[in-house]
Amino acid sequence: MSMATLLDHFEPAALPAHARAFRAEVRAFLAQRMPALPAERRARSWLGFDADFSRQLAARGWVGVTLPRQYGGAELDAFSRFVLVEELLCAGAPVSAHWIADRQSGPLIHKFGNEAQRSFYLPRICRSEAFFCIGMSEPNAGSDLASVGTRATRGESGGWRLNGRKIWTTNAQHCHYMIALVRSCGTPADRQQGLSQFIVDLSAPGVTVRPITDLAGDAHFSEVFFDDVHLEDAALIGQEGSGWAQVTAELAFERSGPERIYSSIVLLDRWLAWLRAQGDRRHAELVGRLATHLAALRGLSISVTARLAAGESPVVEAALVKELGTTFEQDIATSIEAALGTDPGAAIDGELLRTCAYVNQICPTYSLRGGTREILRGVIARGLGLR
Amino acid sequence: MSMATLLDHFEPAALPAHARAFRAEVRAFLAQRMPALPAERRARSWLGFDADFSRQLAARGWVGVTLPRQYGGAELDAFSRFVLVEELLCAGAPVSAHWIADRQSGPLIHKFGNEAQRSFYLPRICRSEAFFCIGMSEPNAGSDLASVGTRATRGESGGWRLNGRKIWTTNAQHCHYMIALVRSCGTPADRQQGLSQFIVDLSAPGVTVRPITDLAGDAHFSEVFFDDVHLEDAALIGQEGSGWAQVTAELAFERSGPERIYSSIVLLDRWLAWLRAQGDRRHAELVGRLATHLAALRGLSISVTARLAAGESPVVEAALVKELGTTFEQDIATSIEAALGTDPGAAIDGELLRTCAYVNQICPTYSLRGGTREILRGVIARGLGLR
Amino acid sequence: MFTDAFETFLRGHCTPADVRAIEAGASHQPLWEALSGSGFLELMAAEEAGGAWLDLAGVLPMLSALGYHSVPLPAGQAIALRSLLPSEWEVPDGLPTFAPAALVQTDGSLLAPRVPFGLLAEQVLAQWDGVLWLLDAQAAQRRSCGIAHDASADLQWDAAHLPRHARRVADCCGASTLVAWGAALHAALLAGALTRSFELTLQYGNERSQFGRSIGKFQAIQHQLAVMAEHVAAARMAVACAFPAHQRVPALLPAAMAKARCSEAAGLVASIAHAVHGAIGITEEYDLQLSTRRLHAWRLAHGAETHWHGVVGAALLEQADTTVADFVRELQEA
Amino acid sequence: MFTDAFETFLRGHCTPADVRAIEAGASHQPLWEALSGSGFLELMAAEEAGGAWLDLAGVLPMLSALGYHSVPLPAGQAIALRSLLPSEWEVPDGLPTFAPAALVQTDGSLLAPRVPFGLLAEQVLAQWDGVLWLLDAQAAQRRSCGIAHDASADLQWDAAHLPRHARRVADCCGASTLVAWGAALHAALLAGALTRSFELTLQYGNERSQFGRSIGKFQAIQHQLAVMAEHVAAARMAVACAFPAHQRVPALLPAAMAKARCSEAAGLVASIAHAVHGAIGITEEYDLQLSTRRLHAWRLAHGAETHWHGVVGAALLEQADTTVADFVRELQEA
Repeated sequence: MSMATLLDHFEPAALPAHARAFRAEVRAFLAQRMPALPAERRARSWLGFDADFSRQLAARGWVGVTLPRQYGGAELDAFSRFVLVEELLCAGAPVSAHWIADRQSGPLIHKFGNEAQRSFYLPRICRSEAFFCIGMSEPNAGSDLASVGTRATRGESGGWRLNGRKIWTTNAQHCHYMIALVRSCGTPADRQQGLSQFIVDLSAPGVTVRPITDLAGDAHFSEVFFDDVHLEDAALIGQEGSGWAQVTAELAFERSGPERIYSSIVLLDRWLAWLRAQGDRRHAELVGRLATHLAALRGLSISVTARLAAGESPVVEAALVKELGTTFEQDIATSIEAALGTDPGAAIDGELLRTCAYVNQICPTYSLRGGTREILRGVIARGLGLR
Repeated sequence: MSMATLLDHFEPAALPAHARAFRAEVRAFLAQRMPALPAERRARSWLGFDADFSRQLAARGWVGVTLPRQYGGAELDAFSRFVLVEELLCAGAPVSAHWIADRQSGPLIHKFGNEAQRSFYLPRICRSEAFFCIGMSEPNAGSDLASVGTRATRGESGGWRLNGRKIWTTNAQHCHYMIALVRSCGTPADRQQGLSQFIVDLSAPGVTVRPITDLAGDAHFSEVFFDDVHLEDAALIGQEGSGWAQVTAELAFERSGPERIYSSIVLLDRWLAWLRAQGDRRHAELVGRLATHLAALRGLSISVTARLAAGESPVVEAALVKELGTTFEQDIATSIEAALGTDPGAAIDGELLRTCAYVNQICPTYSLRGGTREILRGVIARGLGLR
Repeated sequence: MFTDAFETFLRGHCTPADVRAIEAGASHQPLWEALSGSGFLELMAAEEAGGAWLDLAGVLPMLSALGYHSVPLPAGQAIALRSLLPSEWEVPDGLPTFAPAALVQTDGSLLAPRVPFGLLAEQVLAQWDGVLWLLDAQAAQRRSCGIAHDASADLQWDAAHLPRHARRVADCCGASTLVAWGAALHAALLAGALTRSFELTLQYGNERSQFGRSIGKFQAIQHQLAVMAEHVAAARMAVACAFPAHQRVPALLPAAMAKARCSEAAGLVASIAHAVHGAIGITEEYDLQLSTRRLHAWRLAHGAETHWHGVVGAALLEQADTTVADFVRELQEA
Repeated sequence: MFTDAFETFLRGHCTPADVRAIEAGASHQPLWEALSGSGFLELMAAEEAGGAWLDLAGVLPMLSALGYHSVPLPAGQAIALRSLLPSEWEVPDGLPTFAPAALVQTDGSLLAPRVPFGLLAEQVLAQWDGVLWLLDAQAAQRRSCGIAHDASADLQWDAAHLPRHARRVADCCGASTLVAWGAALHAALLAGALTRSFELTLQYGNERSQFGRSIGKFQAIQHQLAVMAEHVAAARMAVACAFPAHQRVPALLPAAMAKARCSEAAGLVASIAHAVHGAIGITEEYDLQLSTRRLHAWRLAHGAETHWHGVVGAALLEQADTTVADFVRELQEA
């Protein structure tokens, strides 16, 4: 893709009428069902686990939104999905329980699974009865996903034995299943070769989940240990040895969503409310910069959404929006922290201060999940023909 | 050098009493001799050529400041040099004519030249009768100084023949001599091997200087062509084949000076005067940030000066100060440009606008001369033990 | 269709050599006459006046092309002028421009500070006291306020002569129409210059070798080009949002956002472009300077991001109970 | 001499495990008693009061060590307190802290917002109406305003009880003495935490392998570490300038610059530290968070760079005809 092509791919697009109309439905639902939470809890959004809320959303038909109706899915198009996600994230809804299943695991099973797997898992996902997590990262691997050491070996009487461990798994302690990328033949030196994906039942014997407490005192991440875990043949998802290609497709789903611009939005809105209550106009320039950045990002995000809706696979464009989007999300955090430090003598309400502190402490993760800054810039550079 | 060592090397230091007293002398000289120039001319400082001013400075004894008195030098210590340079740059004095000879060529000849070369060149430098330029860069080489293609070959009847060209030479059209890094044996593939330094008389037959006009309309840089230029044996400076080691030492002189923080200072002071005249206090935060950055940089710069005064060779420390310093110089330019754009309707005086435009257009060169950002960060990374 | 034809026109009539010649003092008349004769300046005029009644979305590619090709004449102002003059007016001859502001001085004179193309313009559209005026620039004192080929100038009209040289255009247009057009136009020009700067830099990164490989293979250069691409993409998107279909005059807040986003990108993109290029980039003979000089000048023209962010922020703070996402969405879906 | 001894003390009594335990709710009394018993808190006190009458330059390494070791108690305030109390006073028992501001409310109560260690402190030094007071913190209502182990709190004293719980310290000290000490102290703490964050990150960059080599071999990581080193060096230098020899109370402008420069570096250094570390850096069990949480909290404490830059800028603008270099030089040579 030449440079000119990449920039020209960001064509301005508008949300179609049905998606605009859908927004009112989502808002009506949230007005009724969204639990009353202080901003410092809503700021957890992505990481906020509330199985009950996820079940209510499922009952409304909005979990498994990309999946066909025959499996209980909503078959929403990309534009309506954009609206749903935008509203959930702007509200700070606790979506973590079903989030991965909805966005990654469900589509993956639908795309690469066999009919039995689809029939079993997809309806459960759409009812919020099956929560999923992702097993990609391993200790000491960082961004180098291909250096997988967790290993599935064929059992003598069929099935597989799984040994190893995965880390940075979101809320594994609350999930029913993990889709794990593991080595089914060869050694870590074989890199992308010989990898496969398995659906692991986290209640199986030999699985141990160790929640990892983070610097904000939460335990949203975890480490998962596999000690000779027995997997049926049916646990293999897709082709044996095709794990790398499948994961690449999965990450492309992951990187293209609008949530890559809204992670700090609860903090920003909470701060705006405070400024208005104080009648404080001194920060108008910063407010305007953040709103302006958001406007451009939202335009880019809808443009990527239009490509998805057209059946394309805008991997480079999505990486660009995510890189810019996480920069924006982190800019919100650090800029509002600075703004709150303008008046050491001001009495600022605790909810705003705690929200600001939380977002500032957790926001380094925004540029980790779904690919670090270095990885994404590498994707963009490749898209520009530089590597 | 471990990290702790590097940071601990920046010990706070104060200018000693004799250097503080020397400042009054420099100021008295400038009050009398500094030509009246508008800010947009003073902003050229480093690049401003005024042979007459340089001769007056030489008459006062302040050219060749590091050189021994026996050659006409001032033998100023590092602290007094710091004061002299700080005052010249803050005043925006047009120092280009003697600048390179004073800072690089003179010390190089003194360190690596033989007695005949010292006796011939150094007194002329100290009288501002011999202006020097540097021949390091070549077309298509960029930061890769070792890829030298200009070649000196031994003549049959003694001496050398010089062929090739050098580029980005400051004010070569006004200079008497160039100290050129050239290949005296081997090929460009030999890189650092086989390089030597020669003093080239720019009035010699076969030398052509082509001034290069820059984007601001000035012609401060030039390209110098050598077409079978005859060099005497005495033109070789230092050891044949030691050119790389000599140039490395020369660049270390070049990078450690306080001028690496003052290139935009004329613009900053001009803007402050404007703000005061307008009674405009809206930019106090930006003003304070720039003053605060300067204070820290000046402290670091004096700390490096103290190491130089103690006879050390603080190469990594100097690279760190230069990197931070050029960032500061460029930050001044872009921040003041933004500040002037705050009021599209304000009538702003033309001198300030032109100074701002000039500095913004030329400031990319601040992070080129003496090593690009990438080169300097590489030096720091090596100092940190990373490479 | 107009876009391709206009591109072809500019590649023929406004090469980098043409730009340099005009900037160096050669007559701009041949280029201006070619532009006028081409009909492109009439694109926003009514069809009965020989125009195409283009809307903002239709005209945006032409305005950005002016920035991309560093056109050294106020063709953008001429195009936009057609959307501002009453349809019954005959468009005046000569180079027009827009005054970012017009201030009545204590002596009754009128000062228009930092007018783009102020040294060349023959007509100046300006707004004060809620009225849009067309002023004869040739009756004004002009004071250059740029360097090296920047034609911007302060213009001042004596109180005594002002009435003869100012023609009342309209009260009808909104209080911020000219202000919004000035911002939107320069955002569109910036989008073109940003794109051109990026293209030159990417090409240079791919073609230039150092230390035995193309510099585009170095991670630090790749990262700088990636960041540049991000900011150019964001700036272009902000501009597109200020030039919607079915509208012929930009709205204030989208124009404010566009100018702010492009002005912010301008400083960053100019800085990366020059850092990647090294010394060659600051020479007169290499084309990058044609674009980056304009990035700096246009960042300032009609207000930098510092100004426009404040306008946007004040508007958002005024709207009680509006979230930032709703604020942005309502502008984009308006 | 004190510095090495204090380092040894902290390595023995305030390990990362000790910090975590106190933050998790274990009693801080053993550590506080060890600190009190060690004599280090008396370093600035007069020799006749058992102190060493240390000047600012002498005490700076100790204050930075508190930041480096993430000491979870107001030992820095306790050390500084000795330079502020009249020599005839007996230093009160218990944990002291400094109020960044004290505001008399309309109901006559006194509010001290966002007091560092406000949840733990027993004595609060505060200034209002030009007078320095020592307040009994145990008589105040305390409202936590931090998250996850941050002990800062809003403190409020009822009007009725205030007179009984406030002891007048002095009118004699300059109007900005406490303000300057609060800024300078937190700058010194930040310098320590910045250094520690940088050390951990550099070590991680050298030890951690990815894609078959240590991540410190990647150009992008090297550049981030170089930038980090630059900002830590600048921040430390700014702090050193605020702690000169032969002075026992910081001057306002050098303290302002130190706090501003460190606060600005804090955001950047925390961000790079976490970017280089990846996910491990945000875990509770890895030590980086002990430092970066404090970078954020101390960036805000007693005013962020946004506040202090404004103070410095206003002072410079007030001085007619003073160049920025002279302004800086006069502060540094004062």
